[in-house]
Amino acid sequence: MLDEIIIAGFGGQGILLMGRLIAHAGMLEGKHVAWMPSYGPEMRGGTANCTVIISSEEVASPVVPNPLSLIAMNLPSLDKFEPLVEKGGTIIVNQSLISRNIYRDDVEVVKVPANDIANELGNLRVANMVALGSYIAKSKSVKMQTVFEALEQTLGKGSEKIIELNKEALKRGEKIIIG
Amino acid sequence: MLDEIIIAGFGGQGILLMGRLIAHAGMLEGKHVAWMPSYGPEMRGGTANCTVIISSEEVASPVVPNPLSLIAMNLPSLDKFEPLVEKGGTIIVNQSLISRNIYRDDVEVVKVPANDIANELGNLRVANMVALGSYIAKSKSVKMQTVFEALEQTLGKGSEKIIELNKEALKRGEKIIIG
Amino acid sequence: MAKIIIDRERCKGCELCTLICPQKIIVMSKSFNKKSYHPAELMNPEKCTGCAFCAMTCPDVAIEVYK
Amino acid sequence: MAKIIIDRERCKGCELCTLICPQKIIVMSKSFNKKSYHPAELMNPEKCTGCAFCAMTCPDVAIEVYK
Amino acid sequence: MEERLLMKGNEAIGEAAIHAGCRYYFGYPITPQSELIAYMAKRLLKIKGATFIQAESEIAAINMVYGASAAGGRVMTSSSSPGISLKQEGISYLACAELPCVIVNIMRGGPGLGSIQPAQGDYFQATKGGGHGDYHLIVFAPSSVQELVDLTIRAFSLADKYRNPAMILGDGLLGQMMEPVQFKEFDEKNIPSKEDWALGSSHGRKPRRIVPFDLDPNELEKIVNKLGQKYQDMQKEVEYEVVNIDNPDIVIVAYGSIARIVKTTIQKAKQEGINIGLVRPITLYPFPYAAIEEVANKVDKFLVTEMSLGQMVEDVKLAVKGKSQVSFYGRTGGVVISPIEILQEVKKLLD
Amino acid sequence: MEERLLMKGNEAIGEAAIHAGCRYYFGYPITPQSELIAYMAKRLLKIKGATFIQAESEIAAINMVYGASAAGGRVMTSSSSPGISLKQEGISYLACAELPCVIVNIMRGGPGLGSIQPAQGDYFQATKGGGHGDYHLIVFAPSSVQELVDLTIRAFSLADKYRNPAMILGDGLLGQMMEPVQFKEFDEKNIPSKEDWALGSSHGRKPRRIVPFDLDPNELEKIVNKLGQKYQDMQKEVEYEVVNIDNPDIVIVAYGSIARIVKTTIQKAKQEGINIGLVRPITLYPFPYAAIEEVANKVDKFLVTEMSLGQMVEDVKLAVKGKSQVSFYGRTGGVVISPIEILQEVKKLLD
Amino acid sequence: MGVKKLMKQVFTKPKSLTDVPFTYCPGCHHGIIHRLVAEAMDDLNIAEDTIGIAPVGCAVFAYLFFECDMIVAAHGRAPAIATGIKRVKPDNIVFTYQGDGDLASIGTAEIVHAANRGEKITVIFVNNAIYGMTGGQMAPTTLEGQITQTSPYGRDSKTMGMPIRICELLSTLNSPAYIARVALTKPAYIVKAKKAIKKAFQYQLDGKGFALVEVLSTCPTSWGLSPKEANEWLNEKMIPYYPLGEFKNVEEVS
Amino acid sequence: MGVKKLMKQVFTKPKSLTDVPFTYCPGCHHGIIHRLVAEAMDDLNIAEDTIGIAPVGCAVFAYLFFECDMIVAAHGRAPAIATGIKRVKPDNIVFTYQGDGDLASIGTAEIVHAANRGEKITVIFVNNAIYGMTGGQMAPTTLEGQITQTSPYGRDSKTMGMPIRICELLSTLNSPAYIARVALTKPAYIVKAKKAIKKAFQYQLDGKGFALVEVLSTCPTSWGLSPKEANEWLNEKMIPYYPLGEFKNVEEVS
Ligand SMILES: Cc1ncc(C[n+]2csc(CCOP(=O)(O)OP(=O)(O)O)c2C)c(N)n1
Ligand SMILES: Cc1ncc(C[n+]2csc(CCOP(=O)(O)OP(=O)(O)O)c2C)c(N)n1
Ligand code: SF4
Ligand code: SF4
Ligand code: SF4
Ligand code: SF4
Ligand code: SF4
Ligand code: SF4
Ligand SMILES: [Mg+2]
Ligand SMILES: [Mg+2]
Repeated sequence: MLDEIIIAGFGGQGILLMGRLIAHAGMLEGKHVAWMPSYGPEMRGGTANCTVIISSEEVASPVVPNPLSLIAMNLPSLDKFEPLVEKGGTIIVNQSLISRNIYRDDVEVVKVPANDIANELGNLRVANMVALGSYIAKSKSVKMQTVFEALEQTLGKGSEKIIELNKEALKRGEKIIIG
Repeated sequence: MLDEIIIAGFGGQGILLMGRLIAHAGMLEGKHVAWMPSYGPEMRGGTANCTVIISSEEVASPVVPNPLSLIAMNLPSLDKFEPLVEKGGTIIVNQSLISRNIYRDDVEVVKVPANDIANELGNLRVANMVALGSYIAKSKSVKMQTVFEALEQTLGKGSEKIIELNKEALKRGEKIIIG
Repeated sequence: MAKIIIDRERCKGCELCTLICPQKIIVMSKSFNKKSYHPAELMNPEKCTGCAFCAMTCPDVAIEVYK
Repeated sequence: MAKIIIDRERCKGCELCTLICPQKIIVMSKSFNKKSYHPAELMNPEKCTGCAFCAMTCPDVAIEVYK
Repeated sequence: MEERLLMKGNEAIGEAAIHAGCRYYFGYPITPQSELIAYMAKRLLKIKGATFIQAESEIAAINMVYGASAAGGRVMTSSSSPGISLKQEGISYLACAELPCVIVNIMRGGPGLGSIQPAQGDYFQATKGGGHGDYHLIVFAPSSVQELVDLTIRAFSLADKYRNPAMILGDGLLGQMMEPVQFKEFDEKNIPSKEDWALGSSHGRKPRRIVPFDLDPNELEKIVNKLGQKYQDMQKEVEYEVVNIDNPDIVIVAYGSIARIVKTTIQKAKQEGINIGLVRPITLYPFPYAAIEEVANKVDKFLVTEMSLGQMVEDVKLAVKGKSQVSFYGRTGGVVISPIEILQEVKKLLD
Repeated sequence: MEERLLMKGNEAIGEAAIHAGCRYYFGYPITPQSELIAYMAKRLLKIKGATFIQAESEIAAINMVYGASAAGGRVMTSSSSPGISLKQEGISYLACAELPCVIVNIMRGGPGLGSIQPAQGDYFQATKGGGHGDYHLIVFAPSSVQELVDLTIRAFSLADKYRNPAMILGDGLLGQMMEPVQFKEFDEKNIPSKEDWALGSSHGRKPRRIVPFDLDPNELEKIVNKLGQKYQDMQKEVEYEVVNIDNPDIVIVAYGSIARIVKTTIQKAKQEGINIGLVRPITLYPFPYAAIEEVANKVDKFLVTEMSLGQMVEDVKLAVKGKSQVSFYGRTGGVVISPIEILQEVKKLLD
Repeated sequence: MGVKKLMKQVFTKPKSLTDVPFTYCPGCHHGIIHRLVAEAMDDLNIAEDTIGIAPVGCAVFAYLFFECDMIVAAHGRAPAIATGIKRVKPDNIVFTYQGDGDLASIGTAEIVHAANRGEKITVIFVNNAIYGMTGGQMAPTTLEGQITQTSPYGRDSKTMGMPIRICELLSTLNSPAYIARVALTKPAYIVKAKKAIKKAFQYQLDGKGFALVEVLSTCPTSWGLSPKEANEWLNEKMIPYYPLGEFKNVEEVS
Repeated sequence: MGVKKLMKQVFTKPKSLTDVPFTYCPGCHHGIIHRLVAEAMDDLNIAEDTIGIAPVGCAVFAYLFFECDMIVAAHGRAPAIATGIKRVKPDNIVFTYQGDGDLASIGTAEIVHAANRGEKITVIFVNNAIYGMTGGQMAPTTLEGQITQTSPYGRDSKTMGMPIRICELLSTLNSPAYIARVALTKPAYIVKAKKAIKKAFQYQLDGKGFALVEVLSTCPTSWGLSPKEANEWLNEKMIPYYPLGEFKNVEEVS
């Protein structure tokens, strides 16, 4: 079992956290994981992205030129990474911000209206969790339950409300896949 | 023809100039020369010294561990360098400031009452030139006339009086040797 | 009569022009520009005095003023 | 009665003590010390007031004062 | 303590330092190591008696380290390439005065302002001495976040053992990435006492002097020779990893983040029937000359891969002594070499 | 102009620079090069349009050089070991921005504050790069006052030719000694125009930018590769002197002031029937690898002598490629090696 | 756009700015300051004779934005570089653009001594009370109690000192010809800032000597505030500690 | 010496000085300053808890002279080193001894920021208007028109600036607790100097904060004057430009 994911979007969209949660959950499940962010001033108004590797073996190179999965949270990110996805890979698209279709026909595409659902939940900030939920459900690289755990450990005591909201969002994303 | 000289004395005694004049004169006579000073804060109240090499061949090492000639202008300098002089070498001693005898019996010794003569000439500062005069006369490594020339070129126009005084002192030093 | 022109693509949606405009006639668009910002838009152009406060304040030199 | 003792070997012959002494009773020796300086010497010890100006001024801490 | 934690490389270094008893940190922000200085601020400002200072410059920081170390503190500073260049005078002083400390360099693209992406262009500076005079740092080249932890702890220990600055030579990739790490039990009692040489109160003993110079060349030579002897002694601390070294077609020598990328290359090559060995120096100073020479007795092709124009390649050649052919493949400017381009290079060489 | 003048090494460098059209000097005092800064003050403050500034620090000085060079000035700075360490960031920037200049290092004993006597402990720093990232200086190692003059003039010319900083690597012995020197006619017309790249007024042309970085690794890599190509091109500028190389019992490799001491050793050895050869690198970067390798094909014993714990010895080993045995003899701390101790070392090796 | 023809353009991008869009965050004052510098260059018609020096900091990209010769400095060293340039090209106009980390921390020695030498350069000093570029660490100008990456519990004046007032400090020197502090949070302030910046260039043109304008600036990103809140914070917190005004104005430097 | 027994010793070498004779030139004030520092240490009985930092400069040998723990700093960096020491050993007394090249030129950033952080250290700043150690080059404090190795035609304020007054400059900062300038050319001055130096240590003992005493000092060697002439020159030229007195004296640092 192995997944190599690139998650990309806009600076404020909580991209890095999405990646951290996958990696954290992977770790909790005893897998080998590595997480690598883009960094530097490009974040300002540009795209932020991160790479996550989950593997049953030790992670050698943490650099992923061609991901198996892509979560594209906005248009510039899709433009940048769509061509790089491995044949047969998966692209999760934030339909709320990306109206265009996917050019690639050799990948699986999942469209998630992440912002719209987040809006429904009353907080735009959890759009990332909606998309993440869909990814988890689709890829099964980690269990949703472990992601919840990772979420709790990351946000910690005193953030119960936010954690609940995030879980809700994750579940809404999951629902898109498993109905 | 070759001489390797160490000149040593007190900070304000004009030690470095003595060496420069020998080197300069050597150059004017078409010889190979090198001059090397001691440097650094040791000069303050300590001993100043310099090394001069005059040679018919290119000067290889400018460092002289064992000089053929030593001009010792004060006691600490004699103490320091006396043991280093080559067998058969020459030591010029400033008798005015050094009352002790020379321990070495394998070198030639010339005693010059440099300060006393300088005092007679009305300027203590030319004690160095007196000793230099004796050295030149003794070693014949350069001609006195060339030293005069070097002196003129070094001190330059406008210093006629000082040049004359220095020449006078050089001659007085010469006289000690050639009588 | 005065008028401002906002460069939709240069605008970064900082809202500073909307705050400074004495006429309160600049508002933020609901739509995104290419860089995913909500750009500012002139509402009620007829009220514009051409005071250029908005342009002076705009950190992205996205506003031109005509009078 | 007062007295100063000058450490002949520490003295560097700077003459500052001779200048500062209100009694003008310090002079420079004609002889050299081991470092080839002419050290300062107390002349007319009976005039010394023990004011210690010389010692305060001496950069080489070469003077002790007794009273 | 043996719990696995998901940590960013930069933060893992910081936690490892504190774990190892480091209570003094002086640094200046620079990408891609700024998380480390922020981490030290967050942690040390909450520990009583500990000190965190954002210095006015890298130069001030290294000199604060000099002072803190002289006073017996377990102390660290960190920066990235241009900032490390500014510390060179101070590093040379630390080495001369035999003051232990840990210096972290999270390398980025150079020269000049360069870029902020990962690179390995500071190998010469770290291993040969970017400062003036004869001295060496103990240089560690971790290649995972766990190694950042383990080698940071070891760096403090060797720095104290030899009274010499030690360097963690990482890069932006290691500093920025997250991996699970574990912290082994650390007994602060293992930190050697500095009471016999550090500055402090002199009640009942003679005053001490820490003097990184002697105007008498013969005296200074004694100091330098003592350093020289120390560098000889240090050779026994050499560490390296070998992979697949029994009968390879070619051996790659690589350190730090690139070494793990080479491991992917090795896996991919195996699928194509190519047998690649790896020697990964874990200490860059001392360098594993003997280990590489031994390999050179059996293998006649070496490839050195670095994120530079080629620096460690000189040490590999020195080790190999003309016995094997040594080739080089590098990328610069912050470009991270991919496993596939290394494989292509290997194929070229085996053709 | 062809008159012989008795000049101190430090002053000779200054006069040579001015002779070569250098009109801008920025420096900071340090022994044993302070006569050079004083000389530049005396001369440049009297030349209209010229600039002499005693900068607030070595760092300010090297950055003033950066600015002056960017504006098209022929510019120099100088210092000694600790001061050169402080310039490392600036040097790396100059190299990245491809700005020509001449940097003089009159080495003294190190590390740390060290001593002020002659030493050669900054070889690695000068030739491998004490600053961060991939770059090289063109490094000259004069061994007489006349060569200080000739190589200073050449340093300016090569710096301009390659748009790269060049270094004069001397030591306290060369800086302080006096020897007769001659100044050959110099035609200022030979100074290449910088109108095509230097900053200034942009009337009628597009604005220019001198930018020592690119946050895009692929772009920065292009810059670094261009530098790499330049270093390849520079190899042809290698200079060295060989003495008595036909059938020697042993070959000594030495540079700078020590090389002239070796010449005395050679004379003394001849008297004892020992035949010593000498290879003296005049450029340390580029290093005469090929020349030394050629000698290694004929001679099986090399001795490297340096006033250090052994630095150039690595380059000699790289050149020799295991074909000959390479030994080292060094003194440090400011101790100048004597001809006789070298001879003794040779005898030991020949036994 | 037909309207353009009929109406007079009363405000547009100055010619001394290139067309490259700024890389700054939304609401960041760096952009306003760039515009004012460019306007000053336009007004004095000096762009073609100007050489600008970009710092390391968010404004490292300034070399892309000004329509004049530009060079990027090592962090903090712009005043030394400006010195080198100005001495080689005394007839050109030379300015540095520096952040508060750059000028008031690592570059302290360089700014003090360039000012003291009276170098005929213009310094635009952007005080945003933080290190923007590197993600929000404490600057020497960070306010007491202000939370940053490296003062996570607020700047503690006991161990980190109080914010440094650069204008006041440099005004103790003899040589500077012009030193002023301005802000940009109100149109009236912007007008004054513009005047100060123009004067700082005019004094160089006139050979009067060293001129520095400190501009109080926002960093919404590192302050964790919206652009609007950032402006308010600047008004309420920064201006009281950093009084606006001219600190030195030597009509004739002897 | 029988007289010794009968009389009271009213002046002798302080205990906090070693027996090593000073390496300074005849008439150089470094020696007086050393003695005053040692006397302050004696008076406060702190030598055994004091750590001193010698600069690079003529006083590099200070480590030989003080009877307390000592360390030699890199040129200009003593305040940073003092910071490191004091933070590790807050109960020790830490002082730096720095020349004007050291403190006011290469070490500008370090002294400004140590002062601004309010480090609880004592700084003895020896202003002799020149670089003594390296043979007499211009210092930031060199007077206008003064001839040095690097201002061979006199310091030209047009291109080299006017001398920097460090006390005045540092007094613009909030944190320093004590800043004073003293001289040694008259017994009365020496008494005041002694008081100031003692206070600068006392304030550290009391935890009040950063204290600096600038001592106007002679360099007969590099000035090319006899010790007597040097004292006169200091009185006539330096004191008018560098006024003596206390510039900052914070009884209680908050
Ligand atoms: C020698 C060196 N040290 C540190 C850095 C990292 N660095 C880049 S910009 C910067 C500070 C930026 O702050 P400021 O000068 O206030 O500018 P701002 O981004 O706030 O406008 C730092 C520390 C560097 N590039 N070089
Ligand atoms: C980095 C560095 N730069 C320069 C020097 C050379 N240097 C030694 S002391 C000194 C200045 C001495 O002047 P000052 O600080 O005024 O002390 P003084 O000797 O006058 O008491 C200099 C420039 C050095 N040792 N290190
Ligand atoms: S010009 Fe004045 S009135 Fe018109 S939109 Fe701008 S701020 Fe408002
Ligand atoms: S001020 Fe400028 S960038 Fe900000 S919202 Fe208005 S037009 Fe857009
Ligand atoms: S104690 Fe006073 S009176 Fe006595 S010698 Fe000294 S200065 Fe003169
Ligand atoms: S002041 Fe001191 S050193 Fe100077 S002459 Fe008097 S006793 Fe000697
Ligand atoms: S980080 Fe701050 S200073 Fe930098 S561009 Fe963004 S808002 Fe402006
Ligand atoms: S050179 Fe000047 S400062 Fe140094 S010891 Fe001599 S007189 Fe004193
Ligand atoms: Mg800032
Ligand atoms: Mg001084």
